[in-house]
Amino acid sequence: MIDNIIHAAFLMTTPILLAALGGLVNRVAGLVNIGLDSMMLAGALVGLMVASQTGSWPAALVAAALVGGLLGLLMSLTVTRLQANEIIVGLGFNIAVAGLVRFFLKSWYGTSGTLSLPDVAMLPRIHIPVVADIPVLGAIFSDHDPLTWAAWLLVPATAWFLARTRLGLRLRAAGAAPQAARALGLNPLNLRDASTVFAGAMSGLAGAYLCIGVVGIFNEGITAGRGFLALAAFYFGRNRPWPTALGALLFGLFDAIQIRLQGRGLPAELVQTLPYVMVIVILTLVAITLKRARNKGA
Amino acid sequence: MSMDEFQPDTTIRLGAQGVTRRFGALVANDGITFRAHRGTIHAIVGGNGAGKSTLMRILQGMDRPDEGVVLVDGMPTVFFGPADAFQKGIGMVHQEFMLVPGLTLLENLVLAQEPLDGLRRIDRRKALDAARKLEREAGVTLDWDMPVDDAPVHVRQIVEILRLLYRGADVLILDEPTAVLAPAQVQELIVLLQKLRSEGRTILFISHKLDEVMALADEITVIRAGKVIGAMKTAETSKAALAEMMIGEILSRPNARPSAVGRTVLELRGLAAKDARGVLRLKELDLDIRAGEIVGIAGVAGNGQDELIAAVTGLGRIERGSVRLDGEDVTRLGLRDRRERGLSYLSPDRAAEGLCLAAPISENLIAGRHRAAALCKGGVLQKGAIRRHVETLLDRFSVKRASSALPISSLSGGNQQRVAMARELDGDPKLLVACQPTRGVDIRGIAFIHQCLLDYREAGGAVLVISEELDELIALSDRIVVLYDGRVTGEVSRGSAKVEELGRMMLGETRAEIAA
Amino acid sequence: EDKPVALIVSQGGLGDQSYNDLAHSGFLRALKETGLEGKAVESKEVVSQATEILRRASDADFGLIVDLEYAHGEPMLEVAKDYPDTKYVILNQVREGSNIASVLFQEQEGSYLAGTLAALVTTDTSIKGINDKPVIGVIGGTKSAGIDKFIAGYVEGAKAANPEIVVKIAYSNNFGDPAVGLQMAKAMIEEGADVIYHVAGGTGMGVIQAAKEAGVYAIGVDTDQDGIAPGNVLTSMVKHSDNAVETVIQDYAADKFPGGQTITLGLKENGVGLSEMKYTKDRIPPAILEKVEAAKQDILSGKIKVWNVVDQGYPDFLK
Amino acid sequence: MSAVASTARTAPAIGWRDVALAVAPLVLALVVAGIVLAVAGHNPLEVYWLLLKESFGGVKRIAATVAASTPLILTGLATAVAFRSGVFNVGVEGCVLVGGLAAAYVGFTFVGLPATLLLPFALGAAVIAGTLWMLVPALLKARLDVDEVVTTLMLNFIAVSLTAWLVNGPLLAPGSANSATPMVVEAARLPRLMPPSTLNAGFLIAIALLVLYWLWGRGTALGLETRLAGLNPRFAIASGINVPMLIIKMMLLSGAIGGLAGGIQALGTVNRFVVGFSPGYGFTGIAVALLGRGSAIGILLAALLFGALATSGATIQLFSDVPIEIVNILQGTVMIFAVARFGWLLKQRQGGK
Ligand SMILES: Nc1ncnc2c1ncn2[C@@H]1O[C@H](COP(=O)(O)OP(=O)(O)OP(=O)(O)O)[C@@H](O)[C@H]1O
Ligand SMILES: Nc1ncnc2c1ncn2[C@@H]1O[C@H](COP(=O)(O)OP(=O)(O)OP(=O)(O)O)[C@@H](O)[C@H]1O
Ligand SMILES: [Mg+2]
Ligand SMILES: [Mg+2]
Repeated sequence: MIDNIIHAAFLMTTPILLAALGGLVNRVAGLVNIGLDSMMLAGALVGLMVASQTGSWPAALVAAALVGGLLGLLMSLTVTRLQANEIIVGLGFNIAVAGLVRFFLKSWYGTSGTLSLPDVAMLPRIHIPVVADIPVLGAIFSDHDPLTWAAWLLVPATAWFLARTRLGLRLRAAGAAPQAARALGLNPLNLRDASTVFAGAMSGLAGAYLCIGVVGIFNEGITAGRGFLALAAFYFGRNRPWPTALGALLFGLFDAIQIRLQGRGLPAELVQTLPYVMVIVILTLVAITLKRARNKGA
Repeated sequence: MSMDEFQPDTTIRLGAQGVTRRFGALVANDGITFRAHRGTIHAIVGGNGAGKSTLMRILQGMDRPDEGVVLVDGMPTVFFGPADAFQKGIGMVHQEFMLVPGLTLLENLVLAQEPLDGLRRIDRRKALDAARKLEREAGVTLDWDMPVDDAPVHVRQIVEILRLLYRGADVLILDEPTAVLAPAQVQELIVLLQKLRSEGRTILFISHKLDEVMALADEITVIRAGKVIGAMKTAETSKAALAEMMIGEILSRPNARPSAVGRTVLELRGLAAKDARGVLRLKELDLDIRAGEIVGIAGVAGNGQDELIAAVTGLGRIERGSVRLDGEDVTRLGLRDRRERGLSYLSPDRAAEGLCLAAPISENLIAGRHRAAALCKGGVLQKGAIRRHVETLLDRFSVKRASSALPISSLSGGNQQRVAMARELDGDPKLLVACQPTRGVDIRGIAFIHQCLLDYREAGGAVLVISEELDELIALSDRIVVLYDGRVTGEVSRGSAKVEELGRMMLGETRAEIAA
Repeated sequence: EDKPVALIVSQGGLGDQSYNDLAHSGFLRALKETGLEGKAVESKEVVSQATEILRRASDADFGLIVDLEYAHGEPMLEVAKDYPDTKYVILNQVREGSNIASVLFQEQEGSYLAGTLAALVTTDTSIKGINDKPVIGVIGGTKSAGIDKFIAGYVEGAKAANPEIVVKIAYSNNFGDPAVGLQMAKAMIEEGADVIYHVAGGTGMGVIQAAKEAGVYAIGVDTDQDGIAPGNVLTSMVKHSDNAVETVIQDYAADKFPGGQTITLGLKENGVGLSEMKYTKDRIPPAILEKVEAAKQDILSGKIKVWNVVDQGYPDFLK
Repeated sequence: MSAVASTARTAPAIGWRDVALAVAPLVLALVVAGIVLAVAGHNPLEVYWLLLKESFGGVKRIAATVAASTPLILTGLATAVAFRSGVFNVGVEGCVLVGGLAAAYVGFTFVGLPATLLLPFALGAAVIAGTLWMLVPALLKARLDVDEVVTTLMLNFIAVSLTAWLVNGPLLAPGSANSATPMVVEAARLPRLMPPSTLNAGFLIAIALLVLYWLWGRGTALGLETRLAGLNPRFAIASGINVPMLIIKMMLLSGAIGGLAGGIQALGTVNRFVVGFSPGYGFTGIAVALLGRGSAIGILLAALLFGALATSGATIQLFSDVPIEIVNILQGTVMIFAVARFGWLLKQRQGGK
């Protein structure tokens, strides 16, 4: 039971985590990305198509990342170059891309809503012999797909990237003080664009994960607002990778739990709110402890 | 003049040829021509809004002229952005700080030219070595891992300068670098700049403080209202002459007529307070201010001034002690309630706290007092009354403006400060806490603001002045209280105060020790 | 009649892999057969724009308006009065009016059979992938009487076949999220369920996927979904709303519009029922199939009256 | 957050050049969507003409458009009020839901009361519900500085499930196949302005609020304080404005208006609460507020724009083969480009600032 919950939790976390890390970098560089959902959706569709066409999941992931990144670039340019408000542009992308995807499905495959293709190459599961049999550890480490591993490895990687690398430093500068960055001869706008492309690529992967990591089919509703959960996650983490990952994991974990709590007396609808309630509760507790600490400090 | 008649003069490291820059109707730079020779310190002086910063931004490639060209090594040059200017060895320390918050000093130092190691990571060791080397050259020592946000202003100042050296700039443009520094720190900076000059670097130096200019500069260019009024060698001119050129008139020194001191308005007892990071900065401070007197606080930044301000205004929490305002205990009250009881507060940080730059001049002027019966009935603002009130105030404080409906960011520094002052003196408060009242303000502005404070005192007001300008404190204060390490280490009354003596007290010596 | 026909698609729109798509396919078929003009209308605001859309269609003189949106019941009453010459069709509810035809489905009857089959199968370990635990599951797209109508029938049928049966019930809260469907099915499979019925449109695709991965059985809904994962979809509870739409349009074209009448589509009318189980029939012991057939006969003969949540509210076994 | 800053600013006086700059983006949006249309084999001009006819061609259509924009005016307003004080409230959607349910509940429960009592009572219930829904995030933001974006976003999801549960259990209309409350009684329905159109008195309420907002923004002490707090909280505090209290007030007000939007929708248009009650009015409201640059007139125009797209988007399907997704693409592109600025096209360099 507990093992299953843990394993499921990680499964549900991966897409949110991927998108959240992208959005985090994006925000650090000074752009709040509400359009993650649209990039996820595009990534999901393209991922599935390529996975079925080529029969190779790496190719699918690359394609998904590319299309996501492309959307990211378009979005970024409208924000940085046309000085459009990032929030509306994000909302607009969510609507427009959803429309485009439906349009594409109809005109290309003549189907609407759902697309299931033959011999889709699904993500393999990495089975770790000995560990797999250890109770909790097994569930945590064994039988996950490469993308889940990648997502979690990307957490420290992102932290390291932002803290230690040249680009990371410059992204932070572009976000925190564009004028200063400019005065030093950097180009904040280009940096911002780069970060949005990254966010797009990550969201694209997140989408692909839903399609070829979880189920072998595409549905126009497959992102189910996970882009917004990702947004919540990096706001929750206040732009720090580990807390952000924790936020994403909260969603995944409590989603896994709520699924199993259903049909145990409590009304399904109320059980479904568990992840969202928990996020608020935890944020509040954190804030209270912080305040306590501060009041002691000064 | 056209290009073909133009023969490059390579002794000119950096200069401008007929540079004009317009902002809408306003001509900030109007055909400016000047030359800074290699290995010299060249001062640019002029009133607020004369166009100094605009010109400098152009010289550093941050901005492009509408007409005219920049001269580099005598050659007409067009910059494509600051990176370009850095390429040609030109760097600038801007008037408003240009450090990135959230980054450490070290990160700020190497930003945009980070040393990389094999793994293409930023090589912390190389960076630190470079930093240490620069430290030695500059004769300072810094905690490089400190986040910028925690660093005191003079440290930030130095980091900005070192950053230019790190980038290999041999032309340093410094826009009002001393505006935010305490006397001791100004001295350090002057020494540093002279050292850099001796190494053959060229320095463009902007300041409203003519003493510094006279002490430091080899040549001086005076700008007024965007035009060059004159250029001369320092030796050939004098403070008075400069002042007259800058503002086109001779100022009468503000004079403090003796005034009757009345009841105690502010009474601080056993005050102790911590700073944001929980360090005890203010230790057992007692202080009284009576009606009709100006008390100045002298001290090197970081000796408890900020905490004192926070404690008196109620913006910060205190550990121990009590605050009485006009006899009433207000220790437990916040700024809001204290303002209602006659407190008035002129913030040291004009841009971030003292004014709301995006809001219209008029709203900045009435903010906080907008609920006063005269201006607001039943929650509804009385437009007519407000307009009249605003215009009268603006005229009384002779604020130069296109319209009081424009955002206050459209005013020059000096004019902005006048607005802030006007608001705080409006509705005759009992106590005015004036912090750095003339920071970044030109001599005309300074004279005006000082006069305002003295008039207010004569009218029976009580003033607490916190300033890093000793001259200012001496000119204004009936008593100067020296703050050192969170305690009062000395007090000097009007007339008997001398700059060097104060300077030593600020470093912890008591009067007795100095006398001995 | 030769005036054009309008089909108003309900919330969730086309592509829901169930209700809307099915009706739409019937709509298109009918247009081809009758040669009538016709348009389908989708809108995110279909609920709030109910009367506006209905009136616009009536004004633009469409002769027949087939409305799939449940919330359009009352608005249709209001509009239909003002346009006596226009014909209206509403589904899943009965609305009075000489120019309104109501179509009711007895999904509970088909679901009852699905439940019976599932309950009988789940303990028969002779069938590949089946454990001896008397545990089955059902996943609804959303918690609503319309969905619980299916679920109640399923549970009732299961209990009738095996009083000991445990039926796991869960709701995905989303008709288009296969990922969640898969997770929910997995959770049930962990707890021993080896037959899982889905009433969740696109989300159900995930349920079928899970059954395929775990080598157990899913039960499809609305259309014959047996082919989606041959051998892992035990059967499908087919609901011929496409036929329903098709027939009313044909009747309308032939001037035989059943105005004021209520068309009921249950087992008897062959409006609902189980698929022919192309890929699984031969795995199931004949005894079981006979029992299911028997239950069907009892329903047809009226011996069994299956509980209808919409009319009768929630039964005790669902509370 | 930049979005807040950009809207917190009061709209400057509008000149002709601004108008040109404001129209350019819309044109671009139409061009982009036009390309998609052309690819899809539709004649863009015909489609646009049809859209125009279906949204503004004739009294009935205009009424429909205005009716559709009523909830958007209110949600836009609700969002703008919060933005003014520097709070990025994305939780209006939730308020719409709880408000709508509250109004519907009163509307079908207290059937005895006369319209003069029942209507205000029902609307009042909606307002209160919306206000209370914002209470938690407001307090968390003002007292503990908990990020409002997360809390309000989460509350949206919670509101969806909570209302779904209520209308499916306790408040379910007997004999109903999908989660819906009973219809509200006649007495509880907002009078229609031009029957048979669903355009109802709610629109007048929305306009009235819009006017109040306009006056409030420029003419009242609270409006001034809100704007200053939104532009520069430190300054506001130093000037003796009680910013935390202000934030609470504004978030509650935002919630109240959001709730009212739901109430008006429930009592004026849908006449009940039903799952799928709001097609995301709250989120469109964000776009409306930002697109309208937080100004009263701007909000009105933006709401009308989206209202028009919503109505005509649905009905053009009756007269063309343009599918809904094309309409969505159009909506999206309009949103995206409508906020684009083309100032940089007419070479206009900002100096140091
Ligand atoms: N950003 C701006 N936009 C529009 N007008 C401006 C802007 N900045 C300044 N002005 C106007 O240009 C005029 C010149 O300003 P300037 O700073 O030269 O005044 P000043 O004489 O220097 O005053 P002070 O010495 O007190 O600073 C002022 O009236 C000011 O209102
Ligand atoms: N980006 C801008 N837009 C509009 N006006 C500007 C801009 N930058 C500067 N100005 C105006 O141009 C004039 C010159 O400004 P500048 O900052 O160069 O003056 P300054 O000599 O540096 O004054 P100070 O001594 O206060 O720094 C001022 O009136 C200023 O307000
Ligand atoms: Mg200036
Ligand atoms: Mg300047």
